[in-house]
Amino acid sequence: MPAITPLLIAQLVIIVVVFHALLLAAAAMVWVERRLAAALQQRLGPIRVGWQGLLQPFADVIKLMFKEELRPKAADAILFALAPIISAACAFAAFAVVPFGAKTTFFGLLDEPMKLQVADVNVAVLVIFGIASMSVYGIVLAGWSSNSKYSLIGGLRSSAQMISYELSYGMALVAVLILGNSLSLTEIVNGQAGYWFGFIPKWFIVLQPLGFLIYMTAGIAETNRAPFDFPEAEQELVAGYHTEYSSMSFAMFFLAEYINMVTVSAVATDLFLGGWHGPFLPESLGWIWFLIKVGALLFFYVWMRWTLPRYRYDQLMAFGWKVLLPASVLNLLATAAGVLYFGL
Amino acid sequence: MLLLIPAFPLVGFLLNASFGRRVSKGVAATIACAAMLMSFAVSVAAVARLVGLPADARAIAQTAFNWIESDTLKIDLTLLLDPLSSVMILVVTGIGSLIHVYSTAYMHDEADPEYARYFSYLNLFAAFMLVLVLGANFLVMFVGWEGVGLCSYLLIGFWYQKKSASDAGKKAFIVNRIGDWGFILGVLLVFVRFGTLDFQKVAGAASQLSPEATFGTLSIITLLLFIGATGKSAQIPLFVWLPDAMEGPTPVSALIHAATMVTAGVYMIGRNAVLFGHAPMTLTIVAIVGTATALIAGTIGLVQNDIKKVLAYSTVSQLGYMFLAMGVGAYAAGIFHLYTHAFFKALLFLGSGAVIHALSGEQDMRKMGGLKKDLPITYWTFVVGAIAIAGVPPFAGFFSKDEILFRTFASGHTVLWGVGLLTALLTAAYMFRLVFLTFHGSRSQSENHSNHDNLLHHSNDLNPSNHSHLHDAPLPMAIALIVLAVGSITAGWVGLGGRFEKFLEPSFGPPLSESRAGLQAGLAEGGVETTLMIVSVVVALAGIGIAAYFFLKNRAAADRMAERFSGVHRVLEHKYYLDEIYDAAIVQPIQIVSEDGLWKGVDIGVIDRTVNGVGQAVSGTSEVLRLFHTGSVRAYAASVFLGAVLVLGYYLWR
Amino acid sequence: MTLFYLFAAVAVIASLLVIAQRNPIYSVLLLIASFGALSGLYVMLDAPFVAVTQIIVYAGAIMVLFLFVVMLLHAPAEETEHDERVHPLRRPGPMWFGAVLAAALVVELLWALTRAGGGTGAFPAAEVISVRAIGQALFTDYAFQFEVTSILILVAMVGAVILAKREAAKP
Amino acid sequence: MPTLNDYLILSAILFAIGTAGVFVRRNLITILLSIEIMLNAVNLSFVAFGRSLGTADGQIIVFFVMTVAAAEAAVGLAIVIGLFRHRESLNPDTFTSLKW
Repeated sequence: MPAITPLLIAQLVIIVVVFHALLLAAAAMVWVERRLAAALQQRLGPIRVGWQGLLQPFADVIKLMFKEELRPKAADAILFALAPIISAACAFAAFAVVPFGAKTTFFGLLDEPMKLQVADVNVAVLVIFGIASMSVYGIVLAGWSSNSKYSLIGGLRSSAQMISYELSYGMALVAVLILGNSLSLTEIVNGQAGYWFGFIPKWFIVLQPLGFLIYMTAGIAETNRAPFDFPEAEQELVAGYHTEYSSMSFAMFFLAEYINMVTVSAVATDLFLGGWHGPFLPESLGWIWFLIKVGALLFFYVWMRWTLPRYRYDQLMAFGWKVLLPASVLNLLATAAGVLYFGL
Repeated sequence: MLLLIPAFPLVGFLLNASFGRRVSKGVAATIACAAMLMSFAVSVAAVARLVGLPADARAIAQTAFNWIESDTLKIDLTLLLDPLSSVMILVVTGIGSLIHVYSTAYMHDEADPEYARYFSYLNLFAAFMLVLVLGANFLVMFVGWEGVGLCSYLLIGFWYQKKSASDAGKKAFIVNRIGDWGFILGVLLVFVRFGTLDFQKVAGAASQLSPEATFGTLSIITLLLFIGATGKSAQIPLFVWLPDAMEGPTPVSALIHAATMVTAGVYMIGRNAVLFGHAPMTLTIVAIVGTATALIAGTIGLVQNDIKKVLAYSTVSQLGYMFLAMGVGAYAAGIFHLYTHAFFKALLFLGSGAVIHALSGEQDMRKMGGLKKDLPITYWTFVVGAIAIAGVPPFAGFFSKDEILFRTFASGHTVLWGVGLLTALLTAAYMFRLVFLTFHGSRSQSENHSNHDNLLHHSNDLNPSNHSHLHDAPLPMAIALIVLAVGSITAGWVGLGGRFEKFLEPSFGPPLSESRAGLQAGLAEGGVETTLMIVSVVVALAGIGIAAYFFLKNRAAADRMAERFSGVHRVLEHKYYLDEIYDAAIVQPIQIVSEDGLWKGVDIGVIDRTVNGVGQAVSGTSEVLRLFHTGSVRAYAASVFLGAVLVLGYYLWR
Repeated sequence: MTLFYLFAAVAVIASLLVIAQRNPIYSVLLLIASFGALSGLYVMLDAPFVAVTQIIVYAGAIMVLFLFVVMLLHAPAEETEHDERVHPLRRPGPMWFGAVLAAALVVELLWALTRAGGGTGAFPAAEVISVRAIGQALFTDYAFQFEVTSILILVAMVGAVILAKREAAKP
Repeated sequence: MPTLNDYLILSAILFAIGTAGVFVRRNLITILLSIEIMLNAVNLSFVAFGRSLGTADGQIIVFFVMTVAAAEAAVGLAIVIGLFRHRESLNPDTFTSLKW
């Protein structure tokens, strides 16, 4: 057994904090989503529970917890139970490798600085990618095990969609990897420190505007959010793959969706928006910048959902394969050529 | 730069072959002619650069890429421009261009796709011919060699709907194959003997050897190569295809079967002059074959009635001259004759083409006559060509032919010289017979023959016996005729004072026999050269005179002559029965052996029975084995796996 | 060591269950578990890139394909009823012979390992082979093979599309 | 620490499980899965050997194996779909004729 050191304790603290922060973030997002939707639709939204309705998410959670756990008779019991767990677990696991701040000693509490990150993996980007590909199973199995037509179609659609957009997602990532010259997210973030001409931050979004667009589009599709929310297209599929789910199982899918949004935004921040680098704040407080950027991206997410109508399914697939994928390949080639010939 | 020369016609071919059927005639013709003219321009520029070099360094080589590399066999696709090939490319592109221009008018009655097909073939031919003459090694040359054979086949059989044309094409192809067989064997033997196929290296290696006194390897090599040359250049015994090749369009006859392709054999011998120079026995054979061909073809030409056939035999005869020159070691003289011959023979063919065109396809001279008035341009240019080929100074043919005869005499082959002189007489005679029969006299005396069979398939539009439709050569044809006529007069002048020979000398390696200057010095004091010159001029004039007597003044005398020597006449008319002899001696036996022996005996009796027997044996065995084949994939996999386990087990247990 | 046995046990048990299942959908899921365990073993072998690729390619792509097909074909359970009517070589009995052979193969391989000796020591210490090194080798020494595999993939893709495409309704 | 032999033994066992699966199961999809098990067993020994020899070659071969496995799965499953459409069955013993 390794000795218990301050570093180990700090690491455990970070794990606990991140876990709960994600739970909280999901809760907060529920509130933000509802209030923002209301604002966009010129109504008020939830304001009764707590100040400005801030406690509404908790009320929802309590309600869900006490609801009866329903399971269709013809459903496959094991898989039906397993599916939401896979979804939620993958969502949490992906965030594990995302760094959210510079090395810090916590104001001198530690002897040597440590990274603000649950696990520093040298192939972090690939891990995120791998976990993203695993989260397909949660949805597919939920759809299949429910033994319901709506669920099955929702599950199949969603997995087809996720597999299709995973390619563009990966290509956009690779372009950044080339620029960052590393597979480690920390190093990629550190590669974005400093300024060009003293005022343009060296964020990769400047070099990769197309890559960022592709990443965000694919990211929205990966998280099954509007305008790509086919798995749960209410008008046609009731609620898609989680039609048959209720109570906490349903809550876990819900949780997974919001945490995935946070993860996609956090990764986008690390890859394209310079992570925790920003003006005015010292390096040790960089995580504040990180939170601001992630928040902005999450706002964008919600904004998109309530602004754009849903695509048709064939349009979605055609867009993924015929527009996004070629664009991402071109972006990758252009990036590679740029690095090769101009040493960007 | 050298690559461009064959590249232009090739591009022209590709364009016309791909899109020709969809564009108008004008476009197709423009593409083809432009390709040739550009190729000509580049050739001129390249030759100008070559001439600018010092005399002993006149060679430009360009390697396109490494073509074949296998152990010691290394072959690059290299083009070589030296004095010899420079003469050839100028002839090919220059005369080729003129003939392209001529063809635009001559072929104008063809349908659009046919027209484009014609020009694409013509371009392809030019490209291959240029590859042939520019190739720096045997294999590249062979590509061109085979390619021109292919184009020749395609163009002879251009009117493939006509059985005689497609038959003639096949005949040319097959006879050429026999020659090519010799050529390939020769090339292989060259590789075995010298380990390389590069002309310059082979020549370098050969020049280290001393000339073979007996019939050795070099003699075999050169003899095999010469067999190739006899096929391509229509020499005894393989000349039978050339007269039949006249089934093709006349410009094709002019370009391929008079000016360029058929001279490839001569060129090839010139290219390998060092090799041949070291095999005196082969050279003697070459000289004898050439002389014999010249004489035989000349005699046949004397009695033919088809205007193009006369010219065809004349070509064979002149090619015989060239081989005679090669055989006596007068390479430069041979190439010189090749060069002048290209002008006047192309001119004669194009002139005959103009006549045929004017008469809408008539080729029988007995049905012509008196065309002088109606076709003045054709007539005068034709006469220039006839004088040139007859060898009257200062026309081109005189210089080259006289040179050959002089060199033959000087090398001591008096008999050959005598025969050559006789042939010169025949040449002058049959050429002017042609002129007088076609252009002089009157048509009325042959009018009663006019139940002619139309030889060209498109000849139904005009009645050839109707004078009112006679028209002289249209502008493109006239241009070509006039340019060639000027060439036929002046082309020989470049040889004055041995300049041509000196220019070509580097290509033939160190001279084995005495140089011309030496010969001149040796023979000059006796005035031999002047005497010989006078003799040949007299002979030429005599030939013209004979023709004038029989066919201009007293045509009845000609018929009487034919009657008196009816036996000889019939033999000549039937071309010494060569086709019949070949048919009886080669074609029929092969057919009989193939049909009764190989087909009914070997194929049905042996092969078919073996195959059927094997099949029955297999199906019998299968009846038993099939029981093991359950069709179950897993059972198969199990047996494979069992095998793997057993093999592994065996090795472990051992 | 314990970690190795944990992963090894997961891999072996999951694989055994894969072939013991009658319902292919469970087979697929168990195989994914087995792949996960193998991925862990790859990490232990200092091959993190292979480990992640194993997850992305095998678990994330190939197995999804299997899952899709299983769902598409409505995963019929194995049929056994016509065993009695078939050729003797195709009955289940002879098939168990294959399983016996598999056992024989394991014995043989173990025998070979003991005979060969060596391989008993710990692995020599070595740097983790970086993704960069793998990429460099892949695109230089193995460039030809890489191109060939890409053509293979292309061919397979076209082939799969053509094979799986429904024939157009005949008029 | 586990030794090379440990990995090789594990690989051998997995390979045998895969082969047994091919023979024992009567479902084309499971048979394909068994083949994947065999491929993975081989992959494991490649990586173990690569680690033992300290070269990247073992891992690179694994990539090629994965690529081929992907191609095999795609084509194999397409064939399975085609067969199923024909016979409404996934039992390999149903498909014993070359044409029907």
